[in-house]
Amino acid sequence: MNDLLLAGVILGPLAAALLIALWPRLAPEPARLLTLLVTVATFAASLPLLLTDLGGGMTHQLDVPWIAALGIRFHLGVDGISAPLVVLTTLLMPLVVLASYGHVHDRVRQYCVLLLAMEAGMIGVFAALDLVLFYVFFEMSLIPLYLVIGIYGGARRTYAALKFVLFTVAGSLLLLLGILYVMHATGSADFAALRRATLSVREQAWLFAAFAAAFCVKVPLVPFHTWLPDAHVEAPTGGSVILAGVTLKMGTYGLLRFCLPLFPAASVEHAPLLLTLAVVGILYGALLAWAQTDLKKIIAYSSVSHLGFVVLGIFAMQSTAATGATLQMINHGLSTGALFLLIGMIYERAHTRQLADFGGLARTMPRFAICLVFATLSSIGLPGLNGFIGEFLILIGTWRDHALAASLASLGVLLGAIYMLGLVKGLLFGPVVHPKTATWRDLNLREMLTLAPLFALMIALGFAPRPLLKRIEPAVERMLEAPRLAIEGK
Amino acid sequence: MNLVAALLLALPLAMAAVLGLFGRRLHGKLPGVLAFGMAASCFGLAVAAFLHLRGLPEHARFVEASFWRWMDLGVGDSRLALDVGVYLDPLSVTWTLFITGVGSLIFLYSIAYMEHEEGAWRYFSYLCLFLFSMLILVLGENLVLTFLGWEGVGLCSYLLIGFDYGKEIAARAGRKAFIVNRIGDVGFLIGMFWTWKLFGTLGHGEMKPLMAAAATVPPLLALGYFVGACGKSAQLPLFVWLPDAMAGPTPVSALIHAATMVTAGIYLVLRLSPLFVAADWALDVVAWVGAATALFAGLIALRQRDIKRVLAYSTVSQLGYMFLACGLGAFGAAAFHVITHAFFKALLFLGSGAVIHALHGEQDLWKMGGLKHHLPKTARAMTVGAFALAGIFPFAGFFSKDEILGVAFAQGYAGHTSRYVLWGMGVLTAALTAFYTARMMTLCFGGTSRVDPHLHPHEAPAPMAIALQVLMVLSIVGGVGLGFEALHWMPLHRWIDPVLAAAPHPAHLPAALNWGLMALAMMIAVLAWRIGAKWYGGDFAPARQAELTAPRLAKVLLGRFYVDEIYAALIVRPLRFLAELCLEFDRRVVDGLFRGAGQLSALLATGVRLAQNGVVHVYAFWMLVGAVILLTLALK
Amino acid sequence: MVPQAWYFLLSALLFGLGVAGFAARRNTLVMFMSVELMLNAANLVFIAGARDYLPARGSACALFVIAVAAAEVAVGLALVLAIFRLKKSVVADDVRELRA
Amino acid sequence: MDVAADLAATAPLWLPMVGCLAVLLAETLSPNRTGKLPALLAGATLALALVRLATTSPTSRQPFGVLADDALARSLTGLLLVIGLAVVVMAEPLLERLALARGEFFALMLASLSGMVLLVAARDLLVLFLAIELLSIPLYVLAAFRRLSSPSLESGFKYFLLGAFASGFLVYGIALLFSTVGDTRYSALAALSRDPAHLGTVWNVGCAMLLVGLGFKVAAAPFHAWTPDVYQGAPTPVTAFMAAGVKTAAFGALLRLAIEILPDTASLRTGIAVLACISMVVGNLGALMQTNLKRLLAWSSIAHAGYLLVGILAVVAGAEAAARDAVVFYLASYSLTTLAAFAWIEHLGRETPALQDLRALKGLARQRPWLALALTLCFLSLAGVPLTAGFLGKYFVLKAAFELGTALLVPMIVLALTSVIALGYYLRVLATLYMERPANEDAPAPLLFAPAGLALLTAVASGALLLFGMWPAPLLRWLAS
Amino acid sequence: MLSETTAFLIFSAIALVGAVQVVTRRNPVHAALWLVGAFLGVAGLFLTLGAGLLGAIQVMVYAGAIMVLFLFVILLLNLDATPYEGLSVARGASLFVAAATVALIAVPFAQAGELKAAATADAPDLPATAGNVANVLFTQYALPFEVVSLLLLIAMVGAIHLARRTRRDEPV
Repeated sequence: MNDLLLAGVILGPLAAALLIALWPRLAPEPARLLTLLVTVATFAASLPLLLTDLGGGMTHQLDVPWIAALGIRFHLGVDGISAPLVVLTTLLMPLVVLASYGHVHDRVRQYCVLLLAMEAGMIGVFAALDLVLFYVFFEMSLIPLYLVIGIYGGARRTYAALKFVLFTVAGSLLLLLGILYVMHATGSADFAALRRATLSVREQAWLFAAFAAAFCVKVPLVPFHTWLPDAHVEAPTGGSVILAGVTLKMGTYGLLRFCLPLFPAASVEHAPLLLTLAVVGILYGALLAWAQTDLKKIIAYSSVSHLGFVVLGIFAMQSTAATGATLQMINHGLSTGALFLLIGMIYERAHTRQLADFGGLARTMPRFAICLVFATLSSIGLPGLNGFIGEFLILIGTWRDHALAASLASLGVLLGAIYMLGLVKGLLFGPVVHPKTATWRDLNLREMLTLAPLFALMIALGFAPRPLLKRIEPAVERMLEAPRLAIEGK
Repeated sequence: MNLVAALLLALPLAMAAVLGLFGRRLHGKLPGVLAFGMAASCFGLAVAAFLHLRGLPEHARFVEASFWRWMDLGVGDSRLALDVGVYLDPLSVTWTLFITGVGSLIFLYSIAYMEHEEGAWRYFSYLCLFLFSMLILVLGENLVLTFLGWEGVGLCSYLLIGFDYGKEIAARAGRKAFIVNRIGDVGFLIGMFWTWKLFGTLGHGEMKPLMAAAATVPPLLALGYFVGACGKSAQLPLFVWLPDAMAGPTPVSALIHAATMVTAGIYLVLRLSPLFVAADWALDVVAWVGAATALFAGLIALRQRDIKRVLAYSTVSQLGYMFLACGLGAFGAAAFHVITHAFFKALLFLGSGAVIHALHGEQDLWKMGGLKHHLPKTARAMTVGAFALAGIFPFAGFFSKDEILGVAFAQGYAGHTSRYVLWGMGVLTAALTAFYTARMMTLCFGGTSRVDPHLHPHEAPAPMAIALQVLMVLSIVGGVGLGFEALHWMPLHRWIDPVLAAAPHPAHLPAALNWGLMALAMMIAVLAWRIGAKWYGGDFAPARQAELTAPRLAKVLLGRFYVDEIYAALIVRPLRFLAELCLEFDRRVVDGLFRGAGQLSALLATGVRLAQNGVVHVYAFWMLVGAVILLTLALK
Repeated sequence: MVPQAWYFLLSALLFGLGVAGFAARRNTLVMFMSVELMLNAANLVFIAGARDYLPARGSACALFVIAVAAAEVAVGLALVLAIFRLKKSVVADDVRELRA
Repeated sequence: MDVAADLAATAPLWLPMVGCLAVLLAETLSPNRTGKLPALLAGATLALALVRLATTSPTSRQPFGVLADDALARSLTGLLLVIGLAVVVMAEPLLERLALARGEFFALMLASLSGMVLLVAARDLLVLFLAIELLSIPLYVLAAFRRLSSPSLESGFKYFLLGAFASGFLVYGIALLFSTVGDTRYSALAALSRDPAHLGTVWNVGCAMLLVGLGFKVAAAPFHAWTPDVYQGAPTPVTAFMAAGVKTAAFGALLRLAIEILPDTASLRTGIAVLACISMVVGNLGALMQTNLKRLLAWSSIAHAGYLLVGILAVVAGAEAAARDAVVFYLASYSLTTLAAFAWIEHLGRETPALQDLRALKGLARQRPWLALALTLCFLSLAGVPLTAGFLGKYFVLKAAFELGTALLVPMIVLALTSVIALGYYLRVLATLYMERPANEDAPAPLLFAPAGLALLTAVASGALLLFGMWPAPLLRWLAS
Repeated sequence: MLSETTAFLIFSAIALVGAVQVVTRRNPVHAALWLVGAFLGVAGLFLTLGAGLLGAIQVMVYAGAIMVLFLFVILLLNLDATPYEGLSVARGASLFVAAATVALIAVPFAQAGELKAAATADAPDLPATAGNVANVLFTQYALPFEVVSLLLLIAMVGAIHLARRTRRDEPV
């Protein structure tokens, strides 16, 4: 039974992008408003996706041939893992558009087109059930983001954008080779068919390497992370939000969705390596974040650290941990998204991002202060907010079989508090530093509205994550079936 | 009962939200009054809960109320099912009672204390949030909820310490508190992970029989929790944040950093007491750390000039006593001391707050003196608190402290010789306590006035005074009312002991010896007090001279054993250095590698460009090279 | 009969001389001549190679090569003339405006 | 030999020849006053040939005993005719503008085109050689067509000099192969090559020299060095003709050789693999720091030759059917892309290096968004970004190469890694267009050369890149027929 | 009549000496004349191999027409002996590589001896007389023959375009 909802959610923004691009003499502001409406509508339309199959199966499937001669099918579908990520994407988009009112004043239409195209690509990545289609979306989301960073970014934007793309593509071309080999070896690129296929251990090892290379760069896992700080620092607010909120998740999503079920033996074999890298990433990222002075860099490196948790949870091969990891993908999108929005807001006022330039904002911008503290707390995993649930589930699940890794990772929780509170203290407390501090007005209604949905979700997921977990878990469980068999086989 | 429990949690949270969102529009005392009303109602609810529990038979004296399912993952032995709910039993209700009780008084006190502060609404909002967190810590149905409260109180502590935005020191102290606590939290977390692996549950109610049945548990598991407790309850080596936390408003110090939050560590140990008992040598560690902390902090308190810092170190020291009790297996005695300490330490802090209030923020003991003439009521109240702290009969502290020392001696008497050392440390600490308390009281209220002559100290306003009076009464009757071991009058123990683990080494002293020890302790306390009072009572100049030209040990005390400096040198700076090192490494090596790849291709590209020099012969040369390659291959 | 290999070796030498001339000489005209040598070497192979099969076919092929050589020379010399008009040189390496 | 039937089957071959003669005739009758007539004649014959091609279907007959009339030949012929039409559209306005001899130009172009068409159908080594010469000799002249402009002349000169050198190798190789069986027909050679036991070193050497000659034509490294200079100097429509047409024709010939006679020997496999890898590496590295657009495309053309050689390698190694389709599709997508790109460059109007410099295009997207978009599509397609025809080409080739398992893994990995380098410079072009500010902010948008036909060509070609990238079915069907 | 071997030795010596001189003479006129010698040597070899027609064509077209064209151009351009070109590293390398190429081509011949393949000695022995060559040309190579005509024509057109005198008003 073909369900057109997903196709609609992907093609809707694309159609809107075309419309905005082709509409002659469309003024910038109406274009932006249109984009906002379209993204909100897309969000609304994507909500039913959340009602996933409680057995962990794929729903809302659409399976039609696309390029028959090349064996490419247009096969979409979501389960408990991908549906929340799709909705996260559709949720962040309107917020990014809202935020753009503050910092995108030039070439607005083009920005809107790029955002919408990107949205389609990102949703496609999470919804694709055909490997080639996945690859197509994976790359398709890349170029608009490249342009967003490169056109609307900071001083070194060209360099940063290029670095971002080259890193990603270096990985993803290996992925393409891997996909093609899989197609050669199994005769199919369809996810469902591939899960039934068996590849030899040797094949799995190579394919795992190829797939994991692409995803680990995207995550990014240490040592492939150095593109991230540059990209974040130079990206405009919207770009940073999307980058951190959605793009990075493509990596962890890929690991969970493809590496584990398709190459279970190799995944099990290489799990120690990935766990090690994850732990190193958690600690190393945190230490680096601590040593930074640029607000965005702090958050960027914190992403390295946080995504390390996600990878840890995935490769613990334990359902609680992997469920937590999936939830943590959402959480990271919410909290880091909020943090980047906030930093963008302060940057719009101060035109600096150096921590040393700030101080005492709590008195002059109380609303901003509250929001920042809130987002920070979510980010450092304060219980009662979303971040904690994810981290806790990851760690408690990982502990079962990998106590040392989990213990070391727990130190990341501590380091997280150190650098994030350093950021909060530097911005909000202490004496006023910047001479113009008094002229910066507090957050306005639009900005509060931009942040509000994120904060609402942070609380909701902190206190009542179960409706979501209930849907994630069975899907994750399915991804873990094969590796579990591989472990038993060993 | 579910409703009561729900209200207990919902009221403070709702009030926090209301004040946080709309508090800005409420003026004057209104936020404070609202908050106090809420706190008082909570106390009422707590009493109701207490009465309900008391009506139940002893073996079924608990209530589990679940509000909603928080998470439910996995199956079989890896199932992780957690509810958002409360677990009421004598232990949690006891804590609830004194938290809400003492809390209400401090809320009341704050109404006046914060009246003229800017942003009082924010203060009360945080305070309500704190109350909520503390209650969830105590009442939470499972360890994860306890942890939620645990972090929540840490957060509120952080926010309240840094309440004064502009004060750099306050901001730094808040951050320090949070981070040091987080070190402990890591221990707590690891404890939870391990517990779940071992027992498959984290619910208090479900764990109880499992813990009781467990023959042994890994000592490190228990120590994980103990590290958490050390962080929250400021034990060696994680106590450093508490003295700095005094940068916050004084009522906050009273509530959070004396009466309630810092006892969360004790609560955790008590809650998990069967685990500790089963964990082999873990309890010994607890005892020794407790005793050492008590002595250590007592020593530091001798030479502090800031009145709140004296009290802070005294708190650390008293918490050490409580852990000593836990370590000895005298869990009930620990709980007893927690309660009495809550009364008298809150009293002392609030009193000192009144003094500081009267002196417009002056906290330096050297700039006080002779205040009993200006603040007679405060002086009276504080004297009661000081006696209780010093362990002078019949004030509250005497009973609880004596019980702890008695247990230590009894265990030594029963053959565990090392316990005599613990007892000795305890007694020595008691002497030190009496001495520095006397010093503090004398420097503050006795002798001649060294107060800035422009200041005209006056008695605190009514709400503050009422709170002081009530606490004064509690500090007198709170001890004897709850238990006097020598007379076998132990209502608190009867109430709370059934939910705690039995001591691993039960020991009893002959009555005569018990009375003798009691008298000895009393004598030591009184003697130390006398010396202290005499030393600092007369002319201030020689005492001051003595403190300034201190011998080496005293200098070390003044420098607080240089713990902060040691931390800085051993941990903070190396870590910071490591971070910088990582940064350089990341920039040069990791990124350098990738940049190097880029530069390499640029270099190669330059090579290709150089080869493309426009000369036909060079082009032909390359063609020939290609031909040679192909031909060589063809000949193979 | 002279072994076929002798002819082939000779043609290889001629070809090699052509290659060497092309590679070493700068005068464009001499370079052309070297190419002609290479073509001649090929023709020798055509004729010698066809000896045992269908000699007429080899000749036909060689004929085509000669025709093509003529066409090439026509265009090539025209190019040399044009270049000479512009640069006043027939040294191939002097023509290096386009590079890198 | 049924000459009439053969002529009927080879209409797409001789129609351009006839067109060539007609143009020359017209020029002779009315020198320098023919106006648009040559272009119209050229267009008409090409269109006619295309129609003829579309209305007939492949047969198994072998016209004149030396040609093929199969699907491969016909699909490539069609592609070449389209390329020819595009070049006519591109060239006419330029010639008019520069007042160059249009008659000669189109005559030469049609002759060269007929050489290309002949090349893809050739089933005889001698015909192969003649076809290569027929396509090359007019092309030398075309490259130097602006005989008074020094770059153009230099371009033709270098192309000729090195081309003659390469054809020496080619002929020698052909002669060697001829000497093994005494015949030049593929059928005769194939009989031998199917039996590797009889393949002596002479055969191997012959194949190697053939590869040298064809490697030069397809611009594979290390026979590539002429490419950047010649591409840059030649008039842009000619460059487009070279990049699209010669590459298609020469690869068509190579493809047929690989299918019919090249044996699957280790030396040949290694040889092609080495050429492929060197081409990919050198081509992409050469482009990395290039700022002249035409040179950039030249280097990229070298790299693409490397990619295509991977496809040829797959054919040689046995994945014949899939790899053949892959190479043909790749050629189609690459030709389309380069046509679009050179048509775009033609918009820059003047054939001066300064205007072709990337730096002159800073911030063009701001002033000319549509034009910038067209170039963006070209470069994305060249880079092989999904949803463009370029991606599908690369995908197709890799997929075919994987038919042989991991046998060709090394060239494939080189392909992947060099594609990363490639993306580096392709995106630099985008960065220049979109991310940098114009040198003079207030200056009005550059007045670009945009005759209707050229603009239409640019738009259609770059639009087709996107269309075929998403919906390649029609193209695939057409190429397969 | 010379024996075939003697003829081979004589003609090949002429061809080789001519070729060496072409490559080494500094004066292009000399080189061209030596090239005529080399062509004549090769023509002799053609004769030796029984391809008389081709030998004749070689003399007429190559040694005759093509060389005249060369000389014509050389004289037109009034070229003198080019200055000594020196032996640069690059040229040395080129020569080395060229030598390697020769060696690589020559080795198999030296090894192989007779090159006859097993297959397709199908056709009857057709000596390369004019009639037989014409027969091949108009049957198997009919199409190439026609193509060559076009090739020559278009080469002429191209050569004329490139070499014709510049009109004053001709655009660049």
